[in-house]
Amino acid sequence: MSAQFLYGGAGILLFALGLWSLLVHEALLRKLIAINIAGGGVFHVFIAIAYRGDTAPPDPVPHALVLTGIVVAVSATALVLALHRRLEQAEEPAADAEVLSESASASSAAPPPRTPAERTPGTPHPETPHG
Amino acid sequence: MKRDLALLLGILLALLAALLLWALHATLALEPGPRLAELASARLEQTGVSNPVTAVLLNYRAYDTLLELAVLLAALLGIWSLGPAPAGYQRSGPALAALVDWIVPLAILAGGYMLWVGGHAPGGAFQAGALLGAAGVILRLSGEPSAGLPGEPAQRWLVVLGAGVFALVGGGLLASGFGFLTYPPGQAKWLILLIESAATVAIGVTLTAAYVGGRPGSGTAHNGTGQSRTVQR
Amino acid sequence: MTLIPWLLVAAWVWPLLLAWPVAGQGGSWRASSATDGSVTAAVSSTVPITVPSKAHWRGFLTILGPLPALLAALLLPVGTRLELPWLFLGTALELDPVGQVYLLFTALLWLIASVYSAFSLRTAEHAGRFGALFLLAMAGNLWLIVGQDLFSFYAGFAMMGLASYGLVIHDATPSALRAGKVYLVMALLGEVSLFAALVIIAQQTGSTEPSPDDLTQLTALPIALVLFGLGVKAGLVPLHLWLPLAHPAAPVPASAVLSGTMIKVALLGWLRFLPVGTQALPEWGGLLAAGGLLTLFYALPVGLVQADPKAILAYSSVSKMGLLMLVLGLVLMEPALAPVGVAGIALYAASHALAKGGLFLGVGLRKQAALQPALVQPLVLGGLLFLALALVGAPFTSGAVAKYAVKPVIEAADWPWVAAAVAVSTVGTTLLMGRFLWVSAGTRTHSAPGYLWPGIAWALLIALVALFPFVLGKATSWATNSVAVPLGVVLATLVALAAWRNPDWLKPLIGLIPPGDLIVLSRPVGALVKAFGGWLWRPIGQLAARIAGFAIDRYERVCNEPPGDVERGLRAWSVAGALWIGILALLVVALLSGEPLLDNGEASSDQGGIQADSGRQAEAIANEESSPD
Amino acid sequence: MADLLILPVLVPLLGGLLATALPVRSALVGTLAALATSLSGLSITLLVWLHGDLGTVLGGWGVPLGIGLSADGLSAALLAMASLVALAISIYAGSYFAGSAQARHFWPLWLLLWSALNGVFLAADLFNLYVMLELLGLSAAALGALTGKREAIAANLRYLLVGLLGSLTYLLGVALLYTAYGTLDIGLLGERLGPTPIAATALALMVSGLALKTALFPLHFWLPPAHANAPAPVSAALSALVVKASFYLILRLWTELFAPITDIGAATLLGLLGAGAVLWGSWRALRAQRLKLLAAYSTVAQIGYLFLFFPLLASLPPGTARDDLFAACVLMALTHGFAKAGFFLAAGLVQQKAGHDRISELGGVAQRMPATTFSIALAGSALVGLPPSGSFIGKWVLMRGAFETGQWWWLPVTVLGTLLAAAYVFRVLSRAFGLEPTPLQFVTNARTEIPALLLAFASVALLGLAAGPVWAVLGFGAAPA
Repeated sequence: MSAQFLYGGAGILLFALGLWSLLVHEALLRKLIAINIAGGGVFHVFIAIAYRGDTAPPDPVPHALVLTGIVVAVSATALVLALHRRLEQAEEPAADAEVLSESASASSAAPPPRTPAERTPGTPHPETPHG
Repeated sequence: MKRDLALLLGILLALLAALLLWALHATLALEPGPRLAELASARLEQTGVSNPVTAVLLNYRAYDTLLELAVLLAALLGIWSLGPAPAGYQRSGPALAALVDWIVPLAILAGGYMLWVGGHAPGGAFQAGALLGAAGVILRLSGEPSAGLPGEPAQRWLVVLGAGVFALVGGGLLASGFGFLTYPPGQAKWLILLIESAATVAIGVTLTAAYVGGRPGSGTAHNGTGQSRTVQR
Repeated sequence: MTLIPWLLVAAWVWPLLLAWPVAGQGGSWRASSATDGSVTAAVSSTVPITVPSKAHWRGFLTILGPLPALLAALLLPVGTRLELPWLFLGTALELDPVGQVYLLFTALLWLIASVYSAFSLRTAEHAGRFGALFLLAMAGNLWLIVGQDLFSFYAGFAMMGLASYGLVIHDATPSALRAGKVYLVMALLGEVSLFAALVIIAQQTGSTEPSPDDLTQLTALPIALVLFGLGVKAGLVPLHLWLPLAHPAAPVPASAVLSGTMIKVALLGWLRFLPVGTQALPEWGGLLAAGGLLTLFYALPVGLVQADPKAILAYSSVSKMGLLMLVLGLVLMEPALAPVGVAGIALYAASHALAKGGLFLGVGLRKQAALQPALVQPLVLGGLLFLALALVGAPFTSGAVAKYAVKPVIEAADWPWVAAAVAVSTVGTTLLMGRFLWVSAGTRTHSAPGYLWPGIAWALLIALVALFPFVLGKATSWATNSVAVPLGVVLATLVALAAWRNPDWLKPLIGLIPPGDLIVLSRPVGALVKAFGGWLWRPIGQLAARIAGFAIDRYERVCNEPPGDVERGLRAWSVAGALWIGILALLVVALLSGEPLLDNGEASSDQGGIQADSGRQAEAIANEESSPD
Repeated sequence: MADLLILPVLVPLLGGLLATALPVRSALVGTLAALATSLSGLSITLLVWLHGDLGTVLGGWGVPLGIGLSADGLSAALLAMASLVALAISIYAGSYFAGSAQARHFWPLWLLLWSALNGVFLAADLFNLYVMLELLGLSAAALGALTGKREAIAANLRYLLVGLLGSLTYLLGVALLYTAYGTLDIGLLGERLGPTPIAATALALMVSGLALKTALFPLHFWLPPAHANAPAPVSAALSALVVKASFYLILRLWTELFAPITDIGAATLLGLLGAGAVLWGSWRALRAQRLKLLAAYSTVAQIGYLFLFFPLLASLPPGTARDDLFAACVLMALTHGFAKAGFFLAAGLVQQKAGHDRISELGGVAQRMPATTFSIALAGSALVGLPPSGSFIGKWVLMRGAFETGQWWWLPVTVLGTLLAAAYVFRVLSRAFGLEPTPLQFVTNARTEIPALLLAFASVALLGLAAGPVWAVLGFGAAPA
């Protein structure tokens, strides 16, 4: 019981910490990591409740739910990263996100994607080239 | 100011965490009610697999797993819709190349093992697919622009393979009177293996393609100027 | 035979159906789709698009619009009823006695106005749009008369009111657009308060088709809302502001129905939704009567100084509505008068609708009918003179009969001076009509082709007005107003003679008060009040500014954003997050502290959904048992 | 028969997979799949109407182990709305994206979104709902960013993160419930659930997470930019359908599963937020410079109306009056679905033909597109709540309920919201009247104009004139007198 509560409680603390970081920090990658931490916290809780004492085998259902949840989290993370990279590629800063671009019939004004080498230094990115 | 807000948020979240901890504590202190665990292990014999987690994933709650494959696909489609993939990386040096030549087949082999072992021990399609995806990532990092993926048409078929086989098996069972994803007695093992194999390939390809990060096809390996961009009418 | 009651449906559905083909007439809407219709089709600018010969016939469909309603009014016996349980949440159509009178004069006036509009507007731009909106307003007007329930009344009322907005601004002149704006704002205010009133009536009486006895349960709020909501439509001073602006701004046939039939529905609504004849409402009745008197006398002098004949007619409508409100108010004070009063109001409304509609159409004819043969314009003026006499209620006219019908109510009033006041108002109305004829006689005509049939229809209307006293009135009623009207005529003649002798005599008065009186006068008054208030309330204003400044400053400090855009502040993650967690916390607190609404036992009988779930449960368990073993 | 419940999820899923695999034929595959999906959804509605509630458990394992699907009146009503609206959007999109490279990205994602939408309406399992919500959120965000413009991407990135946060919070609530009650099935849970602190905490977590996804004021911050910057068919789907999915879930959880623990205080909190949404959303819509932004803020306001029903539902005992309120709430949600989809589709046409959607410069455009202008007028009158639209009846019952329960303070909110709505709709419409010289060009495009027109017409005439069937599908005997 107490070990179970410690593990699940740690999950709840992770959830709260992730939430705090998500809401307070501006940088998108920090937000993304934060939301993954919060998600990890929720998965912790699921793992904790699968425990049914030292003798009985654990409940497989929460385990399966966590597996499903992880895949969902991975998918969402991938999409957020792709959107983020696309946003970085767009040159001009938006004065206001509410302002629609002038013409729907004109072709997209997105500039060609920058090569990785042009990326501003210091921005963490999963595809930072090596070698 | 910003710091005040952060502090306020911190206090609010601390209160929330305290509340949740109390709720969790109170819940755990309760007499554990009837759980699914007993039922799941009681029926394990009939599921066609002996690993309870795999039984939940591919038999009891197979519908969730099917949709999860759809989620993965939706993410990839979203990535593809954002434009062509960026250029790859420069070729790796000879030492790394040699290492890659070892690691990638090993990862694929390990993936195959993971898939097979999932039937009775921890493992399964997702773990296997993740290993395949890792092999693709390593290939891409070592300078292979396509990350070992085939051309666009084949790639498109491969990424829908998992959910496709899954849904077709489900629909076929529905059409033959068993009900959606209700495996007929005795057939479950093979059907699950079929679905898992297809899912493994699809997950591996999807993860790799998501890592490549853009639409496949002609535009993969150059600087991105002459590609067809998304054009709205 | 069973088909006959369906005339009540056809009365308002038929104009709705016609709106579709009529909308397609005119060059502007259809000229292009002749090509493949894929993307665009340009009509060369050299082709005059105002003469779309092919689509002509559609314009004449408007004339067919009011026919079923007219048939229903003439053929159906009073009390014919048709239930439509599937419409809205249950609707009933019925022809009650007052409704029959209303349906008759409404359909007649719409018919004649349709003839006028079909012939006069067919080559104008946007004739299709005008025709469709005209039919929509017609459908709404007829629907609210035959519909007996709150839904039908409100639906018809809103459809009529909003379609009329399009009619008012049809000419798209700056003054029409301004009139339209005033009209729209006031009409929407009226409609929303009427809606609230009807909802409360439904709630308090427990019925969407309340009988007069049900209505005795009403509290003050719905009565006040009904009086306000319909008061806007009726032109109750000071809610009349839109009326003298909108009626002259609209094209002639639209003015005719606006002034003739549409403002009368307010009285119908009051008769239906106030406890007329079942409960004495001395305060509300007194209020309405006083408002009616104010309206009656306020509009006369303001109307006298107008320069536009249509504005004069609009003020005359306001004044006449004041008289009807006075009568209704007296009936509300003394329920015993209800049978006489209600019939009198219906008769008076009919008489005024036909006469006023005829006058508006006559103004149009005066402006546009042919100059040749030479007899035409004098005939038009003669017709106007006759209609004006009918409007003031000269002996042997429809107005006299109508006046006679409401007389018992006025004479029985607790206030003995009311009768005298009404007589004075009759003199005033006579003067107003004299002024109208004077202005009409001086109108410059711009002859246009195509006014033969409108003229014939107008002549028919005059014939109907002329027959009115002899068909509907007793011989004793013919001589009503035999003192007041001649007195007014004499006075008017004296004024006219004086003005003729010395044309500059009255000049300073004309145009002294612009149409829309209060709304125009309110501007300098508003500026004055503002200046005075600014001086008086400066210290308070400073305090308020300081508080606001402090709040903005705090806000700015919290959100680190410019103060202008709250929305942008909300969009910051930390602000939104704090709000979200705050809401979450409040929810938890509320749920934990609150008394659960239902204990478990009751909850399962809650709503059916849970039962459904347990039904599903049973099925699921059965499923489980049959699962492969 | 209940086995067929899977079809509205399965058919678009298969269609989406096929459209992914065959990018060149995606429009054809997509249109055919849309037709089939629509048919399957409508047939489920028909079955529920004729035979009552349907339920099945997938996998043949029975309820606690397997995942249940169920369709009661509420599901059926929303399923029917989604089927019709999404079909119209599909037909419109076929023409809107024709010849564009976006088509091959649109169709698979759109079909996956539709599959998730139907899945939410039919699911009877709390965790399955989480997966469905994620599929819905991911595909919606990807579709919203389809234009590739910076504003669209920024807005949808935020939308995606907000959606993730919302569903994560929801999932934590599910975890608490599973800990306490050991099942994920809504039906079983309903039998076991009692007024315990754990259930209250779980409800608060789930509802606040879903409220974030529903854009309930003041959590609507992500909606206007995301909905206003998406391609027109996507805007229509997001505003008309996607937001309704999470609202549907709140309604179901609040009034069914958690009925034993909800109380008037918490319901009043939701009502107050709804009132804020009505006033603030309408006000912002009135101030909006662009047509699509106006429509997006109007969605915020219309969502607010739906939450005004909660305190009224909470203070009425089970009975006809409460049924009427519930049905009126659903009717308003359905009407908004049709009207807003029609409005966005028409606005998209205006934007496409005019090259912009600045309201102040729309005069000539509106004249040149009579059918589209008419669609905007019809949809607008449904948004205002003019008779005979469905929201007219909705507001009628809402206001009557406010009086019946003595909570008269919702009345001025409704009245003020209606006036503001009339103001913003007429602000657009007054541009259509004769200010400009008669234009020389007329734009007609039946394939895109007719879906918008039909949707707008349905919101006004179909749902308002014949509201009775909504009551019948929901299983309430008769419409209110």
